[in-house]
Amino acid sequence: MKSGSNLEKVLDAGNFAVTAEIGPPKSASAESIIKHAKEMKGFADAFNLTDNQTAMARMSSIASAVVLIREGLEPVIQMTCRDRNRLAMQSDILGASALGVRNVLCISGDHQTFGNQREAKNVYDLDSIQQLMVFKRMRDEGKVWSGEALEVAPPLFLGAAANPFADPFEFRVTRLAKKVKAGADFIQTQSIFDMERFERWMSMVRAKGLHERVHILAGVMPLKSHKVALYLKNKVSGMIVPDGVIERLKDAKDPKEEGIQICVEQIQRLRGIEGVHGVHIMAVQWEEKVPEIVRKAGIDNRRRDPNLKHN
Amino acid sequence: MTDETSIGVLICSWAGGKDGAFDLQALKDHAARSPLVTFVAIVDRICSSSGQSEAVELLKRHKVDRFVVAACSPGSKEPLYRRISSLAGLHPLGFESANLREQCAYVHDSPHAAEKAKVLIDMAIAKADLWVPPPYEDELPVTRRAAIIGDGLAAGIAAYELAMQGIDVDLIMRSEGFEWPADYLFENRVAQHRAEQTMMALAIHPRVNLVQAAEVVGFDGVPGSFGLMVERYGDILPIKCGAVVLAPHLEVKFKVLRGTQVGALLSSDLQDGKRVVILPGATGSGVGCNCVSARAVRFAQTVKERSRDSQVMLMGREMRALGSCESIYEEAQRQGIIFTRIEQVPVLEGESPCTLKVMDASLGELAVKADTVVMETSDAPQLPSLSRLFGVPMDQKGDFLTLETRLRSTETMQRGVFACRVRMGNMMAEDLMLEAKSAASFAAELLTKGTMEVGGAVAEVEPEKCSACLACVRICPYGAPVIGEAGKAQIVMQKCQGCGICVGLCPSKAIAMYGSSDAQLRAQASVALQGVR
Amino acid sequence: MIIGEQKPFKELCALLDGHKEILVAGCRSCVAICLAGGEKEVGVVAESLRLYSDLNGKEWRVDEVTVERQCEKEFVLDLIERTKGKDAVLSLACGVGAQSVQSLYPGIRVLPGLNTSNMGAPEEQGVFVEKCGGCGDCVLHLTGGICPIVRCAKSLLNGPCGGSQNGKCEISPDVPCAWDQIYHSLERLGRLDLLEELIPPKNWLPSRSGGPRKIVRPEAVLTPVEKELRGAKE
Amino acid sequence: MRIIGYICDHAAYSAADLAGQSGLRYSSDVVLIRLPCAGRLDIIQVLKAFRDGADAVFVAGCLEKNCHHVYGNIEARKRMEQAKGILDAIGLNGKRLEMFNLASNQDFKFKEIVDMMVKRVEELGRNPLAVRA
Repeated sequence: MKSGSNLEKVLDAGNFAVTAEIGPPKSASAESIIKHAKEMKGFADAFNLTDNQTAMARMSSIASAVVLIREGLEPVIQMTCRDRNRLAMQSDILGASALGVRNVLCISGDHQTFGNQREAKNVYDLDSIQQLMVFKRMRDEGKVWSGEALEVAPPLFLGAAANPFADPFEFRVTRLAKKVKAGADFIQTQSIFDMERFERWMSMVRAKGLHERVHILAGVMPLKSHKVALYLKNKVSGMIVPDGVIERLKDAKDPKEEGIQICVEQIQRLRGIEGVHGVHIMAVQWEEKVPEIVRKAGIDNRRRDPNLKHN
Repeated sequence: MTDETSIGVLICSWAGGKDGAFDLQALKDHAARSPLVTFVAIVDRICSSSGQSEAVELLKRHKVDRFVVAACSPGSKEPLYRRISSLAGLHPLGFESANLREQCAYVHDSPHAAEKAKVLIDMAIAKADLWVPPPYEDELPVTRRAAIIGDGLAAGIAAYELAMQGIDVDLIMRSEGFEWPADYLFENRVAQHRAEQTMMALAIHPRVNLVQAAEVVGFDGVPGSFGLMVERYGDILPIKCGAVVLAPHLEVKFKVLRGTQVGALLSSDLQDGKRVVILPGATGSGVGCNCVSARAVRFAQTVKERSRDSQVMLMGREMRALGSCESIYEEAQRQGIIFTRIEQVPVLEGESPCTLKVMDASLGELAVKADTVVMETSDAPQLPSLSRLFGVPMDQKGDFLTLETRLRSTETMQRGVFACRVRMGNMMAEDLMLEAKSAASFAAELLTKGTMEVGGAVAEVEPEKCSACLACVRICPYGAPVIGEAGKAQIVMQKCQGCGICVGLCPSKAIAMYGSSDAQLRAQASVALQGVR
Repeated sequence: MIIGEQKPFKELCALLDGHKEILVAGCRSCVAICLAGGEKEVGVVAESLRLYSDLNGKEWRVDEVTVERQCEKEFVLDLIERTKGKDAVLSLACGVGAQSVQSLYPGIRVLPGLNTSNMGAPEEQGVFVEKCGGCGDCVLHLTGGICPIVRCAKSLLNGPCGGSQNGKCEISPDVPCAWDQIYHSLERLGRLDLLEELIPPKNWLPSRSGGPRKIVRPEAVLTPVEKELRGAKE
Repeated sequence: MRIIGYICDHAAYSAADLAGQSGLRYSSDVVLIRLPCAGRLDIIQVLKAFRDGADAVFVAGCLEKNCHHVYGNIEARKRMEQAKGILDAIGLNGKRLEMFNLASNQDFKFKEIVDMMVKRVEELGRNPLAVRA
């Protein structure tokens, strides 16, 4: 056991894990986090707290994580390479660890020009792979990157992102392998809509045996309308939304209902793919729907059967 | 006044037009008041022979080193003024003009015209004052030899034309032997006969040197004395010449897209493949929808003649049959060949038999069934490499881009390099021959004189100011600027055509221009605006 | 070479407000080539300023000059005569040039007429693209000859982020993804294996993290004895 | 009023000549300066003309894709567009500067251009520098 986190336990036990995303508020009040925590408690094994998502200043992911811990939920803090240099990253990890945070997702972060403060200077002292290397050394060797010893090493369960929908496609599995080599224990993927491409990617992952070295949680996102789908397709780089999905939402009587239904079907299909050890639900500004999705997808049973490997 | 300049002003008696829009005497007095001017004279019709003599006489007598001609538009008169200048012992370009007729007398009412005339004459004086003698050589020797590059009719005709004008020609061909390429289509049988005779005569013409199985691999030198490197059986052969004519061969083929092979179409009765559609080719390799050529009509006729019960259809956006081609077209219609005017590139569906989805100009969308689909294709394989080597750009059709705008259709941006365009007109042999003759006559114009004019209104780099930024090299349409051995730009005078684009562009203001220097343009504007502020 | 661009004309006017005797100083080096501060641009700016001054009663007296390289003391010292009586020099050189003018003429305000942007190359006539970040620790041998430090918007060293799509960067469809280019370059070179290696955190010390960088070539520096024998005045 | 017309030595000059030969009348306030090609002109010349008090400046070259010097007219147009921007920034209306393309037989169009520039100065008023004198 590397960190002893709930997520790690669930995954190591071979259960199908569920993580869900919570966007910290643009607010000095933790009210909305507490509200989401109460709604979603028991419907996921751990909850991601985004780090200045889409490059907009929000409540810090570590502070939000602490709020969540107080509510009895397990957090996964996300940490971008955009906003911190290696010193800040390491000190924040030590602090977060002291406050009880065990799961960290290492990511590059959206470029600052997407946000509401385009003029900001980015950092990118490290990239997300180097970030993993640094955290792994802290945990396994009890040292900061330069080699100086830590009194107490942080017990961490290290996560990384993977985007099977970005280019060059052939390189995407190589990049996953690098992340695994750098120290990733689990992977949360970009939202999957193009199931066919994801399956192609998974087969390449399996061919390299990576599915046995890292827990892959497949990302899903419920869509509220075909307009959202079109936006993701056309405006968000590294997203592929098939026309079939857009059509379904467009033709639906109740597009929101349809969006949930599509998401549920996706989860069910993903569950059948070898090497997928769980799902990561990104219900952006729609967190209240997570329990419904989990229930409908039939993965709400938090009691685990130890004989099933990632069912 | 610039040191040691002395300006004479010659006012033509007709400068104000026949009716005299202004008082020439007053104008003369005005000009004479300029401290820059040595003398002013009114010359009776300066372009007449007596006027010319008088002008020469005056210039000599007053020992001026430059002069201003205030007369009608200099447009066509400049050669005359050059002569006057030379005869007076001055630099042939040592004059400036004031266009008092077209830009003043003819366009303004008289009191205004008189005032304007003064301004124009002052402007010319100011410009003349700043005139700097340009490098100028009007008798630069030219290598009296032409190189013609290409196989086939155009190259042959160009070579023959030049040889007949007494010019030695190197005809540089890719092919091994010298054979009459059979695939030319003539409108006119007499022309065909003559062309055949020409090509035969060419092979034994004493002035024509055939360089066969050869590839041009290098090109350098300056207009009037080029050097070619020709590779032949692994050896490099240098060839010197004063002019180059590019005349690559255009290969025209009929390519089968569906069904029976071309050979079978033309040789025997069609068994299957009775419904034949002939399409025009597009630029590049795909199917096009442009002009149906006379050649395609001929091809259709041959198919029809071989197999009377076949259905032959020609498709294209335009049915263009120029000159006597009109008769071919009519003949083909009589034979029952169908012409379909299409608006868009047809879509082929299925194999033989296939369906062509076409947009008929009058009937709208049509589905035409065909057993055989043939496309006319043309390719000039040598053209792109010649384009690169000689710096003659290609147009969108893949043809040479020439200076057509100057009514000199086979002149190129490279002075001394002439090009026969291969995709002209109806692609009939006569069109090609016209191109070849045109190129040959331009080359002959340069070579028979034996000398060429160089310099004058050219651009020149001041090396100490040059940043070697390459802006001039990249912008010049004529390839005149190069980075010289000293690492600074220099302008090859023989190539410079005096447009001044580089002068206006140079970020270091390192390029000066004779005849239109910054100072001269500035002075003209200043005079024109005198007293306005 | 160094790429820069002129500040907007209105900004130049605002910079010069309150000054009277102005020298617009250009440079024949990089900024001439990137069409920002060569003699022609100096002429355009100077003439524009004169026109602006005349129209707005500013009474500026605008002189113009262009030197070989504004970053070199010897060339800047040639301006001694031209700077006499001036109260502002509008430098159309890069930031290096403007600073060297200021250091040699401490009594005159040197105003930057350009925004110095980057180290790059002309891609075609009139198009200049950043190519090198001057990070002081070159990795081009690992990246197929394409610099990820400046050509990747996130300076990533271990491959493209999830925003790379169709060869374009997530920040704009006009920006090529450097890592996509690197991938294809290494593919052509048959060295995709290089992408499998983990590149550890970069040493930024030779970059800006070490304060102003200084490179000393001992064999080129004059020794104290040489200086004494040359009678060099420093 | 004073308007400077920089005209290329090819189509534009011929069109101006033809206008003369056709007896088309235009304002004597317009003064033409001959250029080897419109592409010869640079912005500095234009700015200096305005500083000397020109009320308007126009440039005329050959028709696009029909330039005697291949693309000198296009180069000129780009530069004049830049110059218009500078004039606007200076506070002298960029409309005082125009670039035209002419064919050598367009004598009437030449007159139209000249008349249009005269009318434009009438609308915009004179160059403030000229009025002050």
